[in-house]
Amino acid sequence: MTGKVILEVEGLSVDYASSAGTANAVDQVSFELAEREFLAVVGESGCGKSTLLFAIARLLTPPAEVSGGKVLFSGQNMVAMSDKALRTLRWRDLSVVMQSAMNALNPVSSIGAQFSDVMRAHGEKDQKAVRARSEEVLTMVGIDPVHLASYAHQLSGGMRQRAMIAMALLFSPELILMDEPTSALDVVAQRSLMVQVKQLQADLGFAIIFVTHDMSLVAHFSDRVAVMYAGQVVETRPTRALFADPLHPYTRGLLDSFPSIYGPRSLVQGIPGSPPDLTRLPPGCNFAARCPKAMPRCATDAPAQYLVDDALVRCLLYEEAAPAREPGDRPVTERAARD
Amino acid sequence: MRYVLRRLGFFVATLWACLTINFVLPRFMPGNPAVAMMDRFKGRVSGQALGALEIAFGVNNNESAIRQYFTYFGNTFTGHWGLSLTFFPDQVSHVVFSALPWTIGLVGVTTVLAFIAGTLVGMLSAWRRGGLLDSVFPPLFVIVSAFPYFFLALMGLLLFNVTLHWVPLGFGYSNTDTPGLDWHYIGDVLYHAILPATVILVTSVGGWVLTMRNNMISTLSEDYVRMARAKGLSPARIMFAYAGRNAVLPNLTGFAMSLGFVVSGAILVEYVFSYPGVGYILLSAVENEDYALMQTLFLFITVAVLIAILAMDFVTMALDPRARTQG
Amino acid sequence: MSTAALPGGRVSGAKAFWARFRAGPVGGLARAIASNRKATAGFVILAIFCFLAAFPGLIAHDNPQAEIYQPTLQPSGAHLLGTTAYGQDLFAELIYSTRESLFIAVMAGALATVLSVIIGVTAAYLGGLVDNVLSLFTDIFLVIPAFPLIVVIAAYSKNGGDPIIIAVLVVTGWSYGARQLRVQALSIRNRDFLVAARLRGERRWRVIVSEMLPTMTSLIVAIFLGTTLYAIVAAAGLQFVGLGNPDSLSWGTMLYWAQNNEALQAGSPLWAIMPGVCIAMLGAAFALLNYAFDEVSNPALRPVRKRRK
Amino acid sequence: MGFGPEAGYRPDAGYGLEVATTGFVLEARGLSRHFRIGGLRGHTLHAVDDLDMGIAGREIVALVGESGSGKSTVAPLLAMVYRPTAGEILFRGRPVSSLRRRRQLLVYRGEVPMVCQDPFSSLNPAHTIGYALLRGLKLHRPDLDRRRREAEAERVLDVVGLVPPAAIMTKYPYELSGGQRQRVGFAQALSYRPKLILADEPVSMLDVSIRIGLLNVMARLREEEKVSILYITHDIASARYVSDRVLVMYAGHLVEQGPTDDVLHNPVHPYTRLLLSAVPDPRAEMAVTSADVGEPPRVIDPGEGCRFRWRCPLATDVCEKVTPRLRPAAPGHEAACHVTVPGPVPEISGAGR
Repeated sequence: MTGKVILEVEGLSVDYASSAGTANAVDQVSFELAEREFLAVVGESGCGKSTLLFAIARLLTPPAEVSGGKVLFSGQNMVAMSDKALRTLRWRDLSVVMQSAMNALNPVSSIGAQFSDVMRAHGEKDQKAVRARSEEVLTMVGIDPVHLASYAHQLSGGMRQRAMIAMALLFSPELILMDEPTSALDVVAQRSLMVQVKQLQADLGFAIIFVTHDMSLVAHFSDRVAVMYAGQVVETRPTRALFADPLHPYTRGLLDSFPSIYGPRSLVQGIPGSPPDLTRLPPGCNFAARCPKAMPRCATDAPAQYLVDDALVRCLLYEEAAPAREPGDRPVTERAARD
Repeated sequence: MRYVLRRLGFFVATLWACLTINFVLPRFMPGNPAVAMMDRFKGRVSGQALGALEIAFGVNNNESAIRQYFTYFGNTFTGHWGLSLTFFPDQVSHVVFSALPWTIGLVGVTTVLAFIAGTLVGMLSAWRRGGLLDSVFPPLFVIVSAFPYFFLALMGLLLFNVTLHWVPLGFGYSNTDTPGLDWHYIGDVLYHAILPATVILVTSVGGWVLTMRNNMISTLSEDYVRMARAKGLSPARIMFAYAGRNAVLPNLTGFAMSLGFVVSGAILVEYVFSYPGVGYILLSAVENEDYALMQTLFLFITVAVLIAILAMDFVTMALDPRARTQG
Repeated sequence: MSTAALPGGRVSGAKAFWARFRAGPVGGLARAIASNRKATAGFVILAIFCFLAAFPGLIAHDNPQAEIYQPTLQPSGAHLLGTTAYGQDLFAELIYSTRESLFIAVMAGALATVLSVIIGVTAAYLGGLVDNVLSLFTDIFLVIPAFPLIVVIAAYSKNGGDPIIIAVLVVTGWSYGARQLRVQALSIRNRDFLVAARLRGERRWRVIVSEMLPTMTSLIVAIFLGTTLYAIVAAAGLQFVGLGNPDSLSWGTMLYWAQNNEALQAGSPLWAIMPGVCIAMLGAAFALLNYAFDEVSNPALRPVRKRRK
Repeated sequence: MGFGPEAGYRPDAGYGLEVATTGFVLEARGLSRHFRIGGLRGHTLHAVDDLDMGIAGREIVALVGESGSGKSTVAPLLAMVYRPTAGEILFRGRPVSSLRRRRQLLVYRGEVPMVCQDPFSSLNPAHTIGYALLRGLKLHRPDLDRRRREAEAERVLDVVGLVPPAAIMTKYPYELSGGQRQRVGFAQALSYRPKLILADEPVSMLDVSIRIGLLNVMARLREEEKVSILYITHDIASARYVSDRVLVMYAGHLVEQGPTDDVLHNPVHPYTRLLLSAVPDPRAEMAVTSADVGEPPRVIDPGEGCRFRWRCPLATDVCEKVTPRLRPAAPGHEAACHVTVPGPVPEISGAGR
């Protein structure tokens, strides 16, 4: 993490009230993000990665609710901000790209209308300037500006995703949150979109939090990776190191589950069993039941995050390493007391 | 473009079906009511009008059913709808055209008001889930919209007329008045229309609130509403331009489709208030077995609904580009 | 709500039956009614009316149609609701009328629902030309205003009594349900489990009956409730304007005689109010049940309790 | 030798059929399927064109392609859900078009069952898992009485790793995870004692760690139950993990086929090369990427010529005129390309078919 820290997430937790009890979808997640950094948040379905992303952007809808923690962005705690204050900051400094542009674009108004919508909402009244900027960002992502007049259902899958990225660039924000923007695309279109996003980041200098379930996709594009399991971040590490030598057993299991095209064809086990029910989390480590290296203690003691050279690992195997102070003031083991 | 053709096709098909029902019913119902009615006309009507009626009911003339069918079509489209028994010797067309403005005024205006009010209340109650609007109104409307129209009409009469004397017993205007475009007469008409209009409004608005609320709740969970919030748009803009506009679309076709239901209710309200609209005339035509008038009124009510549906289709086309482009 | 993990090996008969019943579609419906306040209220009202329809004698001891009392008496100990202009005991007539009003509505509702299922599901399953013809037919009947059509048909078949009313209500009542069923059947039709059933070798009718219909039970019930509600109101309306059988024992007919005798103005308002209230309550019962079903099938509609922060 | 019914349906007698001369269990010859789309003007969408392929016994063949390549139309075609527009399907050397009567179709569908893609819509939510299994056994294994049918149902559930089978039988689909539901799909197919299972993207909607479990089940079916599988997928890495041979489809055409590692390690057709360069592989260095943006293939009234020519860096004017045929590039390894496959290039005038 080289540059100035622009985002600090401390002990962020999100609860889902459901008929089967309150599910702890995101549990005490903490990390920092530098400017121009590409952080990938990886995990399988139900691990809380998208909930974390929308919690940071304050876009959760009931029954999901932020139940604790702070999100410090450009000097303000977004969790505590009033809606009014938040509105001036939205899209100007922090914008969002979603998984399926088909649902994320308003089906009844044209692409151009949705661009001018947001620019007018942020005080840009002059129609000519709005049109010029809209055409500029569309050309940046390789779409013919004539499509400002077309509707979402008239564009191809790849073009819709690019239009959404263009919209996110309107005010060239400091940070763009991306929720699996390429998972609906075929592999060739996916690769070309990732290359373009990386190129735009180099040119415009915004930071990215990129949520995906496909670990191999971010291998070549991200600076750092945070692996999530059952609502907790289990390992955070620079990408090259994480792929070369994964520390947490779940990360290792996940990496092994990706068969490779090259190299010998060996039998892979994947990870037996299935993720725990978030309304009835086990006392100890959430991964204990499926972990090949589980020790008896794992079933009772909840692991904290331990600093092991450049990685933060939430696993008792690395307990002898110094327990990392959570950036917030609360001691790490507070969660154990709360259960 | 194909969307327009399809809707026009539907308009024609329904009109044709309605005409066919009108043509077929009197002939095949048990006891052949058409013949019975004709005998009552025999003594009191001239040859030419009698001829038109005979064709309309295919009574004792030798043409084949198919020819009668087409002559009936011819007559319907050229305005020869025969004589009315109830308002003898008035032409049916005269009776209908004098009753139509009353119904359009009462039912038409109230239904549009109910639709607009219902959609707005539905939108607001979905927007502020759990608020006063959302927890009180829906169950209340569920029960009120289950009440029969005429029951509310009776209760309204009982409360506001019999006990409170605020509102006249019924009819379109007090008989001391002479119809004309002066303010006094118009005031009187409105004064008479208050209670019937309120009854129709109260019973039909519930339906719109519930359907709009359901649509709005599902639209609010869509990604593009979350995107609109992420873009920092004002709550009002999000509620109207993003959530509202998408939620109202299914309601538009729903509105047109259920107009038939609202008109049915209004007929009974007119009956209770003896309000001189199409509904009341239809019921009195039924009592006097005046089949010529009855058929034409039934035709007119259906045509009115069809025109409303066509209008709604064009409104939907204007609001929903997918209907425009995909065709 | 998921049943506790069942013990391994053969599961004992009764417990297995209950577990499957509770988890199955029918069990789901029963559980839905019990858990939802609106549904329970609707269910209780309906139960009361069913009881009255089944055993009117237990509540009202007079002969409903005997014109043996003083006309237009005010409510008193002997006559809880007073008497009609013809000297009939209002309370007895009201209770005894439950049976016929309920019978007409439920019969019309059930038959119309059966028609809706047949037309709606066949149109969706067969598709192509059949679908176009049937859905055009459905839309036409949906658009033609039901009541004027009823009035015209009823007029031609001058007071033919209940069977005619039920037939008329069925003919005009099936289209809304057919349209809804067709939409849901279409969404199910290209689901994989139907293709799998065909590939398994099931015959076409068996696919519809044993694969498609079980997944549509909650909608079919909702449509039955909605159509019955429509039938209650329409039947009462018909009888109220005198197109039903004038001497039949039903709330609509009571209203007809009340209206004819200017009951409201002539000082015995209960004669008109009470049957109206009964019709409204029966209608409300079905409406509440129907509304609760919407919430069961679409959890997003459930009332949101503000979390006290 | 009649097919099934004339000789009387004796399930255990194995029909006394000799395996067809070509050694393929199922074979497609010139198989095409077109769909009419568009209103009045009427266009035809060429989903599958001139597909020649075969699947031998105890073999897993992977059919790989992007969306719009026609790969998802092949399974329903082979399962006789759709009727082919042209060409033939041969099962054990005999054309399936000759199967007319219900009993004959039943036998075919027992031997070539299909497993569907979406775990959330492949099981009827209103029935228990046991219901569909027992119904299938009742139709395809009439020789088994009720008790033996339940025993067989529990056996196949056990083979695909759903334990305890008795408990699974009484559960409803909403009580199972996505991975478990797909395993029920394979169990259902297995209960008919199939020769070949058509698996149409069986794992694409599952999480990666659970996906591997399913692929291992497919490998075990091939080893222990001696069943061939046509594995249709867009995920090349999973195709390599489990298949013996791989077929690559683009815009309705079969553009390359051969033993898995031959095709993946020295791809011949330009599209296969593009596809392999775009596959994200954490262990390998990032290949130099082409400027290809990945737009959907043009399959509506495509006409003659190679359908990859608009995106192909090596396209020549021959490619625009003549549709390339599959020609051998190495032993057992074929590709349909005029440029990259050595050998005589058809004259432009010589019309392709």
